[in-house]
Amino acid sequence: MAAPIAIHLEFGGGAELLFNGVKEHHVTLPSQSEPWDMKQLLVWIQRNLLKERPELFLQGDSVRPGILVLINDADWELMGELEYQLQDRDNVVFISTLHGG
Amino acid sequence: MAAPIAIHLEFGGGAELLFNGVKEHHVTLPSQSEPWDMKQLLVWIQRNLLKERPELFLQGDSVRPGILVLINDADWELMGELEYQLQDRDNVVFISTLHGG
Amino acid sequence: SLTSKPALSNEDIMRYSRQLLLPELGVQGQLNLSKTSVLIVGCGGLGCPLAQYLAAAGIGRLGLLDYDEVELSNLHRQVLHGEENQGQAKALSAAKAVKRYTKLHIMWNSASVQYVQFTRHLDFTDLIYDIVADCSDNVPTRYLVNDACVISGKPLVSASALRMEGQLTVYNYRGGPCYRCLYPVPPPPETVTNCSDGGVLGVVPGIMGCFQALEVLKIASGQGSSCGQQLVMFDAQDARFRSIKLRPKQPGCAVCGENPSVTQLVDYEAFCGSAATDKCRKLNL
Amino acid sequence: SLTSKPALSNEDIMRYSRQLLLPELGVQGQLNLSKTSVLIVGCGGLGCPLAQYLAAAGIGRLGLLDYDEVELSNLHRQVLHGEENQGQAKALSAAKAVKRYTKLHIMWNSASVQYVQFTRHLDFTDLIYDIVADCSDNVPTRYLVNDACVISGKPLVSASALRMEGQLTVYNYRGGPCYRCLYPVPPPPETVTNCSDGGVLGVVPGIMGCFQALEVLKIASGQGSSCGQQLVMFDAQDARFRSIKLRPKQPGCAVCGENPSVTQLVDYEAFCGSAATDKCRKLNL
Ligand SMILES: [Zn+2]
Ligand SMILES: [Zn+2]
Repeated sequence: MAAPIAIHLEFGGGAELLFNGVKEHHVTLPSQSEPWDMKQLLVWIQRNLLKERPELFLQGDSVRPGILVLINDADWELMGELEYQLQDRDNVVFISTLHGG
Repeated sequence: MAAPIAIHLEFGGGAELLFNGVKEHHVTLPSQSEPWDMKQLLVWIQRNLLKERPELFLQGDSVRPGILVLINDADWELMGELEYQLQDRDNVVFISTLHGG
Repeated sequence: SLTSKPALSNEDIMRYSRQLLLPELGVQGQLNLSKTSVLIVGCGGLGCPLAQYLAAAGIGRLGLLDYDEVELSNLHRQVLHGEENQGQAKALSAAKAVKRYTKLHIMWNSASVQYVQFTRHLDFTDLIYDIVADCSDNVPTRYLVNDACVISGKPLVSASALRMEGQLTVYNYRGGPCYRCLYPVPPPPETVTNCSDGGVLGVVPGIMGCFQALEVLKIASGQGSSCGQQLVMFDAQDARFRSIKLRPKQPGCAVCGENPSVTQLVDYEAFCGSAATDKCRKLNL
Repeated sequence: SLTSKPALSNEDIMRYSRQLLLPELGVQGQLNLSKTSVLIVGCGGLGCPLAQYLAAAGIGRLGLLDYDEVELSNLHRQVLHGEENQGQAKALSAAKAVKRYTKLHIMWNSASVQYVQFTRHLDFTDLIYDIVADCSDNVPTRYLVNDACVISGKPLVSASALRMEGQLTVYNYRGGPCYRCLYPVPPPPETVTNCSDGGVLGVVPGIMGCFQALEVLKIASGQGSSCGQQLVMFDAQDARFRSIKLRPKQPGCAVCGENPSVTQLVDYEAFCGSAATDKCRKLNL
């Protein structure tokens, strides 16, 4: 069994509007048999935080195009994307790309 | 005996010009009988880094008026100023106030 | 504070539509802006973009204060002034340029942009303004503006820039420290570098002046600033911003402390041992 | 690239004296600026301050490109346009306003500010420019500008702003990623919010446009930008900047990768399923 882990979630660039406008969320992921990875985190977010219109946040088993994911201040592409195994106290940011000028 | 400690020094706002224009210095303070405090750090900086015109940096046993000291991203006034005891890996910033507009 | 506009006109609604859409601003925030007056001390590299964005956003009244005239060496950063304004008072040149953004306001407030002659003794009548922005370029003026703000109870949105660095703090705001709490003793004149000596990349005060405009607009609209008791430092070379928690208001501060020794404006050139200009650094005493 | 000015005139030395003093710029940096041409795509909230500060700093040639006309709702943030310019092409209005800052340059290069009519198909003849700044307001234009920069080998200084947030990255710079490396698939049109829908506080693009000017000037002068493979995010509400390390150039990228499928400009409105304007969000196919 992996112990519960506390992580810090942030939403920005408008993605926070899907979460009642709340930019920062301190959450605890419950104990489970395997370590938590990003793929499971997305499912957890959909079930526990994302109240409506999941298609504006998710597409298939990943985030929709136009949302950048940052793990501990680095692009998740550098960290293994969906396979990244979350650690206690990780900081995960979902930022919607802006296009206005 | 206190063990040697590694600290990160930064100079900005023009204070770096007294240190050959180098903004960041990784230094190791040697082992000594008592723990290192800010007062001793200023003496160490004067002896080891500050090559000329110490009056542009120091006044009496403190920094000259117009230089702000930050310890781990907080004003040193919140940390005990000259009496603050340095810890391994502390970050100490000396920033000269700007007046131009 | 200015008389309240009862409501936004249709033209106001069109003009400000993009910011009226913001939940952080909205109609009430826009009305708050139209009721607020701001004094800009210094119409140089910081004051120009600040005045531009405050006027464009619909601030009710701007006071523009400067002691200096427009010179060719100002134009690389002081974007309200042009070649044709050389030799003119900067405050006047800036006021003429900024009027372009405030035509609608002038319809209900003919004095919406004021040109204030600098007298080296900031008058208390200047402090009919609700918010003061320090965009000055020398130490005596920074102490003068601070003391005037503390004595008259106004928030002070202060920025500075030199070479490729900038600094910003909101002083005397919501119980936070004032400039003297941080700097009780003026720096020795020989340690002060100004833009004439040290140079400045023009867009650095551009960024800092826009940042000042942001904090003024947040205060004026009712959102509030997040830069009280904070120092924001900008390093343009590394494109890096950093925020630092500052000390609280100091009980022993000479002007905002428990037993202030400064209760009216003093001679700041004598106090600092330097002149209230960025041209000639040392005062001959 | 433009013909080199052999040396700075006495008037140039006076005008740029405050930045000539900077060791990071100096005479060689200033000469480099005067040899550099910059294309600004979009003369709105970002493009206005960018054009202003590049012109004032002495950039050799500016190309100003926009498809749109000046409207009343632009004026709260698009500080080169005034009420009197309503209905005018934005690129033309901006070019007239910016000429004020470049009188000296016009003496040696009569084409120092160019008004480029937007055709929705950025022409390769436009890419005589050395550096491109994306100040546009819609997704198809952002892909178009990116691909044009990759194909012609130009660095792209890109910024965006919405509500109270801004983002900045330098793409296709020193081996770093391009826009498509980060965003291989365009966002679903219904997820894209623009300034007409979402609003924007005018000084936020002001800050971001000035920041773009800084990075353009660092590249043009020879210092180099620190924002390649970096995303700078700005939250105006918290007055907080943050820098994020981005992925490297992607070998599989459709335009900058090892086997690019995009080797010339394509139909970006069809690719994105939306129109190259911030007005009407969805393209009727
Ligand atoms: Zn005080
Ligand atoms: Zn690419």
